[in-house]
Amino acid sequence: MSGELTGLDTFPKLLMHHARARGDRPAIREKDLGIWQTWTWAQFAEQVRLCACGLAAQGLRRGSHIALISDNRPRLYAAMAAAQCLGAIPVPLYQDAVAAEMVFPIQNAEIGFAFAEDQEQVDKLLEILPQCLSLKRIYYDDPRGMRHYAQPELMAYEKLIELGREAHRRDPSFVENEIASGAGDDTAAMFFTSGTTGVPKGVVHSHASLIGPSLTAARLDRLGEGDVILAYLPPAWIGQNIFSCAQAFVTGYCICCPESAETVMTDMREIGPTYYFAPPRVLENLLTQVSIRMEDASRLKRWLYRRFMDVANRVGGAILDGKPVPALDRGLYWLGDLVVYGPLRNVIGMSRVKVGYTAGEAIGPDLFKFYRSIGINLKQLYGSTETAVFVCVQPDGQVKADTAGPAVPGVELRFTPERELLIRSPGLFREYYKNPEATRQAKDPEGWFHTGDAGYFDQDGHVKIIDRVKDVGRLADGTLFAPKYLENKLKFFPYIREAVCFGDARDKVCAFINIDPEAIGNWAERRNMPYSGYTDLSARDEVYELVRECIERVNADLSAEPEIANSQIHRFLILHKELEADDGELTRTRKVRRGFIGEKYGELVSALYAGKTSVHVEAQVRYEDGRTGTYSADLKIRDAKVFTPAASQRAA
Amino acid sequence: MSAARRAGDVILSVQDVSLAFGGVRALQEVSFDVCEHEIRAIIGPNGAGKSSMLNVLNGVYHPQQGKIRLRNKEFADMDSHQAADLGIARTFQNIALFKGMSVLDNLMTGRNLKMRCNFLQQALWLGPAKREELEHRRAVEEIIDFLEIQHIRKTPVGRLPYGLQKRVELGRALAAEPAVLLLDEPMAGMNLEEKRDMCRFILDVNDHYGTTIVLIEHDMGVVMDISDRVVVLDYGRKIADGSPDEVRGNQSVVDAYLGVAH
Amino acid sequence: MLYREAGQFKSSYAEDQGIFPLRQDRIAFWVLMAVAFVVVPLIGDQYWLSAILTPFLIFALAALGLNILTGYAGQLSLGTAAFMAVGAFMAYNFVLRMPWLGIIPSFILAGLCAAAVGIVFGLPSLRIKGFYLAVATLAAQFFVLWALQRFGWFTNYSSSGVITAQEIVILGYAFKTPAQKYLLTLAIVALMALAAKNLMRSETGRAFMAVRDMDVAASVIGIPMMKTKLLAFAISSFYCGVAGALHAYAYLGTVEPEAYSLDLSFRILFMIIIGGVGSIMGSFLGAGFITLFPIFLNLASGWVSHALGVEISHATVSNLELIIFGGLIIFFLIVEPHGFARLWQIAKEKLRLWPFPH
Amino acid sequence: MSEVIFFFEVLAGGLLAGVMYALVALGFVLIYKASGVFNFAQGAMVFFAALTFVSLTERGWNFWLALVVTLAVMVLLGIVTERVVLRPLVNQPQITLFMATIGLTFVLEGLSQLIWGSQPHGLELGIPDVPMEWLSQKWNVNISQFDLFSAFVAGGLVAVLAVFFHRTRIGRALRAVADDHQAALAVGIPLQHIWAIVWAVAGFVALVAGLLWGVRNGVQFALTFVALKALPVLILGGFESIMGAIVGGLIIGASEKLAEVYVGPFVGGGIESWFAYVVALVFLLFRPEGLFGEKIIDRV
Amino acid sequence: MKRIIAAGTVALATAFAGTAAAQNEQFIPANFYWVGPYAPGGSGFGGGMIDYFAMLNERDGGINGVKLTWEKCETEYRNDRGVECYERSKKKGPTGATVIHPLSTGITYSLIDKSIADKIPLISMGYGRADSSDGRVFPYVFPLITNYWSQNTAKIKFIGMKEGGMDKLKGKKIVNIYHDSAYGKETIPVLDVQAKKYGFQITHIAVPHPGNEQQSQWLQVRQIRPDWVILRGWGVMNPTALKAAAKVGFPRTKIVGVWWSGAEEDVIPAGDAAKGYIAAGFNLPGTNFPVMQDILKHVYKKGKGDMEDSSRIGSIYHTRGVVAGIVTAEAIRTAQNRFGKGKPITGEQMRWGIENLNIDDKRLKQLGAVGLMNALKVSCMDHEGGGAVKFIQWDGRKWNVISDWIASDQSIVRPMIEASAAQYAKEKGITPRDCSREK
Repeated sequence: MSGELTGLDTFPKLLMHHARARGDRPAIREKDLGIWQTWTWAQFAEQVRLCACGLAAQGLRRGSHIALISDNRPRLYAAMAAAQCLGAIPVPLYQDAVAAEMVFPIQNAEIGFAFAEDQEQVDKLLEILPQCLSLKRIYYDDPRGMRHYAQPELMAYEKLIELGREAHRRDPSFVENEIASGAGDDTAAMFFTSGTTGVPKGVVHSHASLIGPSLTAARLDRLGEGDVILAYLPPAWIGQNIFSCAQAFVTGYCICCPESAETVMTDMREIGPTYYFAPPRVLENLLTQVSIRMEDASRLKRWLYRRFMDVANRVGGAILDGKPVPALDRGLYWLGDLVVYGPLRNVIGMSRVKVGYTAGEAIGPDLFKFYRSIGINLKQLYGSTETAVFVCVQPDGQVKADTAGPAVPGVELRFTPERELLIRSPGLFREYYKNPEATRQAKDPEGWFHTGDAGYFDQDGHVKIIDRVKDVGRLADGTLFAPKYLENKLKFFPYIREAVCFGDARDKVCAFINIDPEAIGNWAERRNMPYSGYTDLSARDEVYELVRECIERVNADLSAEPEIANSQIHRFLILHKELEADDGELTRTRKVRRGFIGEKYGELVSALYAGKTSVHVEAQVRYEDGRTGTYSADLKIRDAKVFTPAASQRAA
Repeated sequence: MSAARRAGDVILSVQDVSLAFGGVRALQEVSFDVCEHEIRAIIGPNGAGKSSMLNVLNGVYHPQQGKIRLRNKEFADMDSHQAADLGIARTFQNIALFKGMSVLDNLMTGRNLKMRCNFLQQALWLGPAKREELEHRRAVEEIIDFLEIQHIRKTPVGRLPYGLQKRVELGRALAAEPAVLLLDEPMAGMNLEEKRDMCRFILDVNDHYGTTIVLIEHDMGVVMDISDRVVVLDYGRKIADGSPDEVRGNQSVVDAYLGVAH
Repeated sequence: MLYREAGQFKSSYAEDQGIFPLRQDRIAFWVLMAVAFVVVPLIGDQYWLSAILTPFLIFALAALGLNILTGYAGQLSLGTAAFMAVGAFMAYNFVLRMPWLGIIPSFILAGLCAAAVGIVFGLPSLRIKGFYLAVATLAAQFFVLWALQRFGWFTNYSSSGVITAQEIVILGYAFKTPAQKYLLTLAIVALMALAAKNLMRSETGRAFMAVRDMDVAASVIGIPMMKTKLLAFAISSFYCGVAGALHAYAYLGTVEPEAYSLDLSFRILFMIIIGGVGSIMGSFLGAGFITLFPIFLNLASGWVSHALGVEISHATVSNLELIIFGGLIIFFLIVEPHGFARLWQIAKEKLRLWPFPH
Repeated sequence: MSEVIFFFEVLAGGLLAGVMYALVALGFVLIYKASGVFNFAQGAMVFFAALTFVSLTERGWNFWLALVVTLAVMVLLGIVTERVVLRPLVNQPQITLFMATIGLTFVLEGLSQLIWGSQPHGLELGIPDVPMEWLSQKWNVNISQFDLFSAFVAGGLVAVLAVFFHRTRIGRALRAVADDHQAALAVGIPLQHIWAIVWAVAGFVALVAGLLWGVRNGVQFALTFVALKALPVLILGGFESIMGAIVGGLIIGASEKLAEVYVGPFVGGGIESWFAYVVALVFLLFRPEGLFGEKIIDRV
Repeated sequence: MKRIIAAGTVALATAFAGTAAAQNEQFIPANFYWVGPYAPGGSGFGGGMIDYFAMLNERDGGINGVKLTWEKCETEYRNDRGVECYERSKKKGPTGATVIHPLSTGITYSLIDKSIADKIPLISMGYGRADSSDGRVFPYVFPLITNYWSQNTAKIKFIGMKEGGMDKLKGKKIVNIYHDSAYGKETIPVLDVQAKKYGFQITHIAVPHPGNEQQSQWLQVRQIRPDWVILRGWGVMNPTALKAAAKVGFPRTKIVGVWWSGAEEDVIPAGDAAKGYIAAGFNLPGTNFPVMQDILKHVYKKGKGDMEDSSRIGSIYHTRGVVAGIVTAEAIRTAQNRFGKGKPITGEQMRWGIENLNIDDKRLKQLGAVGLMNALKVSCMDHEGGGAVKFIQWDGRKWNVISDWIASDQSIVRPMIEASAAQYAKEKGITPRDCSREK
């Protein structure tokens, strides 16, 4: 492969290469108008060519930025590649961000061009137009509802292509020349980090820093033109960009765009990707779905499911890893594969998955094992926006639930005494855009990138990440307190949607719980429990009881791990509202903002530690129909049983 | 919004139409016209003759007296099939979908008029028949996309909730690419949100396809919001005709509406 | 469970509109075809070929014809056997009087004659519906049989009104053995079933179903009522006519008009109700059930009495068979009023979603 | 013999035959009216009733005792049918119910032959089916005593049914059911009971028809075929009208006899098999809802 | 409630169990009907035949030591079920089906081709195609004893006798009331020929199936005022006809029925209306014949009889079945004499056996069937072999014989048979056999 790709140091060059080498293979599919509309590589290249001509005609120049605000659509990818052809820099933005959140990136990068998916995105841009004086041109993909928009900035994508077609006719070699004048070190794209704290930072990546790791990882998993991936995560996120763009450009596999966010599950089942990527949250939701639906199944199916999941838990992972397994178990597993695992993989659309990755957050080991046990080759990797994702990858046969795997070839790793992980790799970003201060903080003069993640190497040389360095704390007795680790363990239960653990510098660990309304609702319905909504459910004693059982099981697990056995959860409460990104409680990637929550619900935290059995809350709540009101009630606080640490037991 | 709409020439005109069933006079010398691209509403209290008017317009009922002119051609005795041929499509108050068929098939049926292959070609699935089928499928998919009913494409309509059925019925009428679209209480029995959606679709249809729309509706508010011009009927007679604002202020309209229990 | 369809996506409308959009179905279908065309003639004995499978196929074709009319176009008919009779007797006459024509064209012409008769008796459908129409089609049933018996021309003036089907010779090749006749029947039935499927998934089929589901609305969207209903009668009768011709030529050989009695009409109606109204496959399932089940019962009663060591008089057995058959029909209607095809459809849905319940 | 007299003889014979058809049709109408079921098993019920009755009398039972027991059996049959067949199929399309009654036909046919055997039986009610002598001698007109008796019985039956429907609470409930199932519930009688009653009444009508037809043809399996004779009567008279059944029966009876006698010989005879249907069909073209049926209006 | 029948079901059970049948058995299918409108005919005929076979097995140990076996299959008098039963039974037993009695004109038609292909003879005794009497064209079909055409000539002879001579027939009016089906129409041509020959006037009146309403037909009869009525009915049509005749006052003593209209089951339902009715028959009812006594002694005494209703033993259908048993068994015997005694014969050998069947009066006496049936001699040319019928009259309780055996008029029938067979041969492209070369 490398021979084939020699000299192809930019994405546009790779694109043109595929158009020549595998012009008839599908490049991008999109479920639209009922079928999977397909662009072959040749068609894709042609589309990009026309788009580039159009953009150039409209004045997009080398080095300038173009914002892309869209869900995964073929035209988004075309526009992105077109910009790269011209040496312009695509800046994908989160399509679900509110208008105000877009102001900073546009101002920061002095963005003059924008590609918007539809009326909704256009409206957002028009709203912030007065603040973003640089923004001159907005192209929209879907003309629906746009008929009466008369703003001079607006232009339909089709019109742009028409312009491009004319320009191309005038100067057929224009695009090829532009592509040829690009080089690997040129900036390929800029990603604004979501930023758990502070303002977003534009992470600048060159073609080389994106292509390098992509290629290495693709080789590791032997990806080729026959592979298929479903592009369903926000394009503004580097993970999505790497998997559904960079790696596709490197290997020539096919990117499939779902019809809409609601149809991802069905589309996934139709397409049956061979290469799969999902953050733990998605996998978690999926498992919750599976559990809920299995609970509705007939007695026989439930029995089969339980029996065979036991078998899978016992031997599934080992069989996937190619380890020796007794013949009887192998037979049972085969049977299970016939009636449970196979169909299950099929209904969740993962029948054909050769290799799947999860990253972005630590994944609960049980969750991780579940997928592997039913025969899906799910692996973990470690990386970040700044490192172009691939830092550590679990090679086949060396998959462990609790590590991120060894370093990818070409990547250097080391830990500071504070256990912070430092990285040096070809995939490292160039800089934070217009933010030398931040760049200096993150990247030391020797080229080491400070990840801010705490962890260590295990005995096999795999990297084990516990938490963010700044989040890792210690209990009053000095025990290591890794809140995310605890939270992840809790979240593995389908009934628990979010958990926030407190304990740094305190004598014990206490937790806020967000129940999963769907799973608990289902559970309540089966028990003929009437309820009116999340708030109602969350206050039920039965639900508290259910959650307590979950927590106690986690405590039992923790008691077996000497280093953190003392961080068992002593007390908890169930929050009266769901944590939401709109309220600032979660990040846009739906990570818990623990500090913010701790402050916002300070009263509740102190009640937990004060040993009270209930606490009064009064809060603004938004009802499902959009109205708001005040909620006032007493939240219950419950104790959970803690277990004597196993180590001390053994010692005794 | 309606200011932006491009009302054109008169496309449909009704002159002195009278209709009676036995002794009951459903319509008495009603006259009005409909311009191209406009949304024209017919309102009135229960039993005012709205449905009869609509049924006259697409040939289900034959008026005893009066003329209907479509694009300046006069039609005295057209039946509903001919009306469809001329480009008049409609929806029904009590959804008249083909319950045993999928959404897709219902919409495809809406395009039956446009199909040219004979049944022998279809039976053999010969080139032209297959091609025709696929072409029309594409056109129908556009409508499915337009009405945002992708997820129920292959569901039998009998299984759909009421609101969606209404939308599918609109789709079926649209599939015929009508010049004039008659909507019979498109929002009857809907909740607020469904009504809002339906309004949006009606406006979008009018906007996107430029379809002339004649609609009957019970809900005054909705009618006033979306229509360009309104005809008010009461006891089979026209009592007012004009823009929503004009009609709203008309005393006889107010009386007519107050006169009935509402 | 068996349906693992992840990765079966459609990138064109042609694929999406295919008869078997799922790969598993396609495979199953072709396996079935291979078995039917190759394996069965090789291993099937005469009894199976000539007494079970050939009539099954012929009745399935007739049921298909009725299903087009009743299941798709919604016009209830009790005159199916009469249209079969027209097909049988006209095929005989075409072969007899125009021997140069060849068997297949004769069958087609016979089918067209049946279609013409169907159109005539379909005329009342423009005015009447439901059971009134059903009983009106009985007029066709009785009139046609009467006419065939009364006018000697139809039977070549045979004194008893019986016709003897000529040998089936196509392009010089004679179909004599049960296997040959079975294959011929199978080929014709398969082709006609395919044609029916094509028809029902295109404009004509939709027009039929529209008329069935809501005739007023159908008329309003421009479906001509008269043309559609009469076309349904014509196509349906054509199928029945060809089935009748096959019934005479490939199955019974010598037939009298009474072979196409009302009883047969009812049995064919049974087939589509039990099999599934408005389903091509249902026609086959129903024909299978109605033709095979009594035979199975007959055989089974022997096994049972042998197994139990109780010897029951034959009249008792025959009557019990009748009761069980009737009882089972009621049972199936209660369990699944939409027939086997629906049962199969539900099972398939379950299998596709397995292990999930919905 | 004078042609005119012969004509009247044919006409009278036809009308009297029509009464017999009407008797069978009545059973259909009763059930259709109350439950919307086109009961194809009516013919089998006729057979079953007659066979049960005749088998009992042949075993030496007293006429009235046999009649009462048979009636009880028919009532039981009605109740069982309602419970086992109709109730589980409630709200199914008519065609499904129709098919179920065909299934019921098989069950009844099998059951009756299983219990009583398949031998035909003669049945005499004591009224000879021969021409009345004084009529034939004086006018040379043959009118069967038995036919007159049948007409009398049929008339009586209609009268009894009329009283039953109009004067009794159950009867009124039945009529209410025919008009509106909801309204029937308001009468305070569960729908199921009403159906069972209707089937029982239909069983009674089947018994009467079975006895009269049994005298004419003997009690044998072919009695099940009398249902076919009732179908054109039903189309003509309307599925829901008792009057329609009677009038339709008379029209069909008279017209088919006249046709067979006066037209039949010119076309080879045997036209009775279809003539009644064609009459009904032609009639329907002008009045699709039948003679006394309610007008069907398609609402948009 | 029901008596248990042994022999038949044992054979049936062993056949289903798939155990290898004993090699010294002769298998004869019993494809009849026990349900439906024609059940009396099917069950009676089948019962008689089976009873006779059972008697042979019990009394003689079979035919020359070859046991007769059979298996019942319900045809419901329906063509397709008949074909299915035929196909099901044709391979059973050590030599396959020996011979088939379809007991339905329709089923007979449907089996003609198949029987030739399978080399299994059909015996359509008193039904089926009249022209199949021509053995040159129909090598495997045997309308034994008498076919419909022969019977009709005998009937006219009988009427002639009653009128006092054939010449008295001139100017007489005869009405042929027939079941409107292939079966019913079969005799129209022969009656027309005889009408021309004897100068009587014939009117054919069709009765639509099933024949449960005949008022108009009999009114026509009344209008015509015929001297005789020939009743060609089946099932319910017969009692109804007699009742209707009574209703229009037509004397039953002037009605002559075919043998399918002349069983107890046809007259009992008509009650008094049937008194005096005359029917033709090629077998007579009664239990006094030695063969019937043997059946009662060897079969019913042992509780092995096939008739459930003992009152039907010796009824017309039952003795007709016994006659069928006799001709079948005698044909087997004839075949064994040629192809090897004590060995089961094949269908092809059976065909020879039937074709060379000769039951003369001497043999009839040995069989104990004198008076039960007439002598019979079959040949290649003549697959009918007899043609004589007796006439019986119903007195309200039983049938009384009122004539001697009356032979058919082959001078009329034979040319018609040959002409009809020739037409059939032409249609089917059959080259008739040359009977002079058969041995």
